[in-house]
Amino acid sequence: MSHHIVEVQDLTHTYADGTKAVKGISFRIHHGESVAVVGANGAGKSTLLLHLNGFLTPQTGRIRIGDFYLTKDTVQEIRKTVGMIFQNPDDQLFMPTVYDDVAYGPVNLGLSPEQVDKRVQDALIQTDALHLSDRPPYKLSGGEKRTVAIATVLAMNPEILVMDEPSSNLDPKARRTLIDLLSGFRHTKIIATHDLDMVLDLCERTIVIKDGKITADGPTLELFQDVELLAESHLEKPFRLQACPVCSGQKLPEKPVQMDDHAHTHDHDHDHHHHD
Amino acid sequence: MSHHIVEVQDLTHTYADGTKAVKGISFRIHHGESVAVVGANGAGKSTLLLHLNGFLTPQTGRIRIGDFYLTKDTVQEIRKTVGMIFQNPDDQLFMPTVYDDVAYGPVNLGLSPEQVDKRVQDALIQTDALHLSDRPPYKLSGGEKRTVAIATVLAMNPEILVMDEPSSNLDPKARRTLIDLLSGFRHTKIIATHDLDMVLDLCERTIVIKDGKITADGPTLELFQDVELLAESHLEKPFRLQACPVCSGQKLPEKPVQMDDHAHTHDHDHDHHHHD
Amino acid sequence: MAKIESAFFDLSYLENLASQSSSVHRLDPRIKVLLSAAFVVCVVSFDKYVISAMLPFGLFLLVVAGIANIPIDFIIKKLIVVSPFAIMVGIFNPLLDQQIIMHLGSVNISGGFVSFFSILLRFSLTVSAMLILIATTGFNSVCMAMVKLGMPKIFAVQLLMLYRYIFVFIDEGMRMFQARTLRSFKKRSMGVKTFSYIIGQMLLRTIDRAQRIHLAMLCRGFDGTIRIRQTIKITAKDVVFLIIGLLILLFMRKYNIPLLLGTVFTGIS
Amino acid sequence: MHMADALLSPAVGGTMWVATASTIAFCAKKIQMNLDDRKIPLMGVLGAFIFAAQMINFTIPATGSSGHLGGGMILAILLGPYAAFLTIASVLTVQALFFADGGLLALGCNIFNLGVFPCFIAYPLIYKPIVGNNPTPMKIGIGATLAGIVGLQLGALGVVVETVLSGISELPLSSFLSVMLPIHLAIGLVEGLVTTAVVTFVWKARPEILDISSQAEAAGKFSIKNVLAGLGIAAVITGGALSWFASSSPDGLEWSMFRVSGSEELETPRDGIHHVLASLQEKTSILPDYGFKATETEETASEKPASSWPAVDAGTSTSGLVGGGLTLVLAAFIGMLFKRRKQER
Ligand SMILES: Nc1ncnc2c1ncn2[C@@H]1O[C@H](COP(=O)(O)OP(=O)(O)OP(=O)(O)O)[C@@H](O)[C@H]1O
Ligand SMILES: Nc1ncnc2c1ncn2[C@@H]1O[C@H](COP(=O)(O)OP(=O)(O)OP(=O)(O)O)[C@@H](O)[C@H]1O
Ligand SMILES: [Mg+2]
Ligand SMILES: [Mg+2]
Repeated sequence: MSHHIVEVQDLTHTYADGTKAVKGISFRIHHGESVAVVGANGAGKSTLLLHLNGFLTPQTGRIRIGDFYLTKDTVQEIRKTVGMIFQNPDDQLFMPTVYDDVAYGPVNLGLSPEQVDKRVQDALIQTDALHLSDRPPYKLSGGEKRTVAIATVLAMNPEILVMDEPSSNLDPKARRTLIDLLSGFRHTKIIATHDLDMVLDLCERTIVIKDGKITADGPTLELFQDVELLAESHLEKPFRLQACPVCSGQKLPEKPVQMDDHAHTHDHDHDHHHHD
Repeated sequence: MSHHIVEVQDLTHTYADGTKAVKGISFRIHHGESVAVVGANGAGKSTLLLHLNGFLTPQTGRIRIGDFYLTKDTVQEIRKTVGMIFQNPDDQLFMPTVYDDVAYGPVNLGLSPEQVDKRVQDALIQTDALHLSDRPPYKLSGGEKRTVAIATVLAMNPEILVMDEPSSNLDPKARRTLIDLLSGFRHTKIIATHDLDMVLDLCERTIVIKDGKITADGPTLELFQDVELLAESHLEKPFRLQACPVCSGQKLPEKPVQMDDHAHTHDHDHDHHHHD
Repeated sequence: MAKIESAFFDLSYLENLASQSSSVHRLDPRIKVLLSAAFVVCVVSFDKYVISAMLPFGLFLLVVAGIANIPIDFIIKKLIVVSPFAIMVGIFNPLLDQQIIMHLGSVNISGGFVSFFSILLRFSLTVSAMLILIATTGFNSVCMAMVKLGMPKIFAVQLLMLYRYIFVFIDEGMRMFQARTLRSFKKRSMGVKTFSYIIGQMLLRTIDRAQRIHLAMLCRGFDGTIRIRQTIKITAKDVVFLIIGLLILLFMRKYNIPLLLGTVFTGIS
Repeated sequence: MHMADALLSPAVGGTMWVATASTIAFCAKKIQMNLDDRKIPLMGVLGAFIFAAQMINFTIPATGSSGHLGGGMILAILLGPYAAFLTIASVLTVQALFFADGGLLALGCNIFNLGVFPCFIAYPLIYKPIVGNNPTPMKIGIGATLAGIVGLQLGALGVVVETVLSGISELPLSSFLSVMLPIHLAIGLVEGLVTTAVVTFVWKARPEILDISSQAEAAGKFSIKNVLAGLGIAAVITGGALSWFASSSPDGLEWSMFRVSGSEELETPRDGIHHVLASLQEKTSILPDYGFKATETEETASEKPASSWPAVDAGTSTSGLVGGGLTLVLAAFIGMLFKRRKQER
């Protein structure tokens, strides 16, 4: 068995208006791997991800998910295998209550009411969101919405999780909760993000995309030491590596403010700070 | 002269549905200070900021901006002093072209066409966005939109800049550009954000809000060392102050891949990772 | 879905065409709006059995499109996609009006057929005129022109705002639609219930957004009126063009040029 | 249900333009007078919202075919009639310009048919009285459904009357009506159901939103209400009478032909036909071939003498054909010329 390999071969995608968003991308991701897709705004990350669950079909090249090549006939099957989490949970939660929302997918799978209920309970317990069951999604906080969005996807028992910028708009604690949640999953994970510190925590492998092409694909830590590569892809070292005197080997951020400088800070005048 | 002091005294705000979002907040910010407002999702940051330009009027307590207390009569004047930058630039750019958008404020100030033009040019030059003049806002990239949003505010010559999560949704390079841009301004800056690394770069003073109340107000670096305070406010140390995951030997992602383990990594097989 | 995407495509494609620069693009937008209106009125004022006299109008469009560098195939494609109503209604003319009014060799052609073709032709002409107007002028300029021609300002603001946010909303709608599709498998279309939840959700977000935009406007001195910068200036050249254009249109309306041509050519009078 | 330039006479199109333009001017003045300046961005954004919402299809209950939202009634409920009318007008304008829905001259008709009826008749005379100031899901349901049906019936009536008056199409009033009205009864019902569902959703989630709009409503009292009421009632009665008359005397062929094409229109107010056309396009035929076949047989079957039509004799038609052919050749030539020029660049 091929263990839910994700394989992309020579994929290209040109939007109707002629924008070449993906220009020949190939990679292969194995079962249980956790892979980050990083790159500048507009590099083509989201476009690439939309192919993985068959929302876009390959114009050239092909995609294999597990044992199937992605075609019109297999797309339904593949969508059950691949769970997608959107950047904005508001796009994903549309039912009147959290319970209904999580149940929506299983119901459409044609499961019996008992099975649906079990799936929903399991997903909500797994994400620690059972207490939200009866709340309407639009009244949840940002972090809660994200958690529920993940539960809606988990309820479908996917083998592969695809996420588009999952950590954006979260406060640090909610973000940490998300990271802990994700690192507990055994699924294959593919994460497009700008949050390189999260990549450091979650993904051992990183694919860098620039202008619709892969410019690097390798172990996260290695790539993140390559300052030149990062710069040309509109990226920066993860902050924790920037600050580390060992890893950065370079000057600290422009304005290393001294601790003792601050006793009087909120008395009044700060003209001595930050004047160009 | 009071140098555009921002003073908030005992402010409370309860929304129509009974949510107590701000429960008695007081602080005083001096001319040229750069202050971060941080706290969990739903802590009340945005609600607080909405008072500073008079979009919400104090239910109890009062607000002084420069020489005026904020009232119905002074609100027009105060809005000229306080420039607000929104989290989502799409909410802020509503005119057909960038030029029109930046000109919108000055035109409303009743300036002559020449003065308006000068203001627009200056603001666009200051933000390095002159080349975008004739573009429609919906064709700009995320970072460009943000830059133009700042230009629209600068064109009003505000003394005080108020920003709600300005760095969200930006790629690392665009975020860095934003930070550089902001650190060049001499305005008083008040920034609500979850991006504590940006706070480290931009703000010497930080106000921590929890459940509508201030739980701490002091020099940024000092507060950011207080792990307990941060934790109870749903925050974390800025990443750069967190120990480097590589050097500290602290747990890396589930599978701490060794550097030298990687010579062959992107050839093909990754099966040795993550098989439960 | 295909529909959302194609709408997005049409909008941005026409927008791109409008950002070109040709002598047609550079004309004052008012001139183009007026000429387009005159064009449409001329075409629809033909009698219902007229075909040949309308052909020069097509020629006129072709020339304009050519000068303005507007691809004809795009326009033809659009024509085919949007023609249903005209065809639906026109298609009954051949059934209902079987009066033979023309003989082509041994084939008799009924009035209904002629008027059906006439409907198709006027449909193609008026729709193409519209597309060429927008593709050479751009939406914002058309709005400005309409303001100058007397459209209430508040309606212009409405149009400009609408146009500004269409792009944002198509994007948002597309994403919600995708999210639903991914969890619904074989069911192609969604039921009224789910639909109304999705739309209701979008509507809530829309209203919140409107509040934020209002705030942004207030921050920049909005006091209920929107002042639109008016950059368009009419030149003598524009006026000359307008007059010539109108004269050409009137001439084509008055004289059946192909008939004259044919008469000269065949010698039959 | 969009009117198209091709079916309009200048007189009808022009009249409707004047009617529509004056309604726009009237509404603009009304809004500016008692301006709630929150409404300006709200109108713009809601217009964009309706635009996007119209592109998402749903399954029509019990048919399996799909439809989409019109949205007029939702706008009226959220914005009140004046602002809603301007918003609908703006949506239709953009659709006319970019998607060639209708056309320039027909824009007047379309805005009138889809804007005036829902905003100034269905909403104030049906929805408002039923729902009143304390909405319940029940009242919203009845009000929105009835209002949806009446609005669309009147709109359909408008299309029929405008088409028939223009005289370009040969369709007799009776058969046109007997198809358009029942179809739009169904569409109106669905529109009403969807409107109900959406409005109830919003009302449950954020009741204050509907409050705000009903307050704003109370502030701007209806001055032309009575006039419009009279107009509306007259229109309803006429429509009812006409459709009764129409359905009592259907004549064979037309009737069945219409049923065929009519059910197609029912399936999807617009997309179904788009779809048919798209597939036809693949066959590289501009004209639907079933139409050709049907009419060709018809024609050979009925060899009527060419008599009464004036001014068309064989000679002129030959000259016309030749001239037309020459014009087409010229057109092709010009087309090629521009193409060459483009390639050379
Ligand atoms: N529907 C569309 N039609 C046309 N062009 C599109 C469409 N969607 C995206 N694009 C373009 O395709 C390119 C890639 O877009 P994509 O959304 O994949 O980038 P991304 O890497 O996800 O960026 P971000 O980090 O901002 O999310 C961009 O240039 C974008 O403008
Ligand atoms: N219009 C509103 N009506 C009712 N409650 C509201 C409204 N806006 C915000 N709230 C509530 O007020 C509280 C404070 O919200 P606020 O937006 O100020 O938080 P915040 O600190 O900006 O959070 P975030 O980090 O998520 O932006 C929250 O509980 C929120 O749910
Ligand atoms: Mg993306
Ligand atoms: Mg906030």
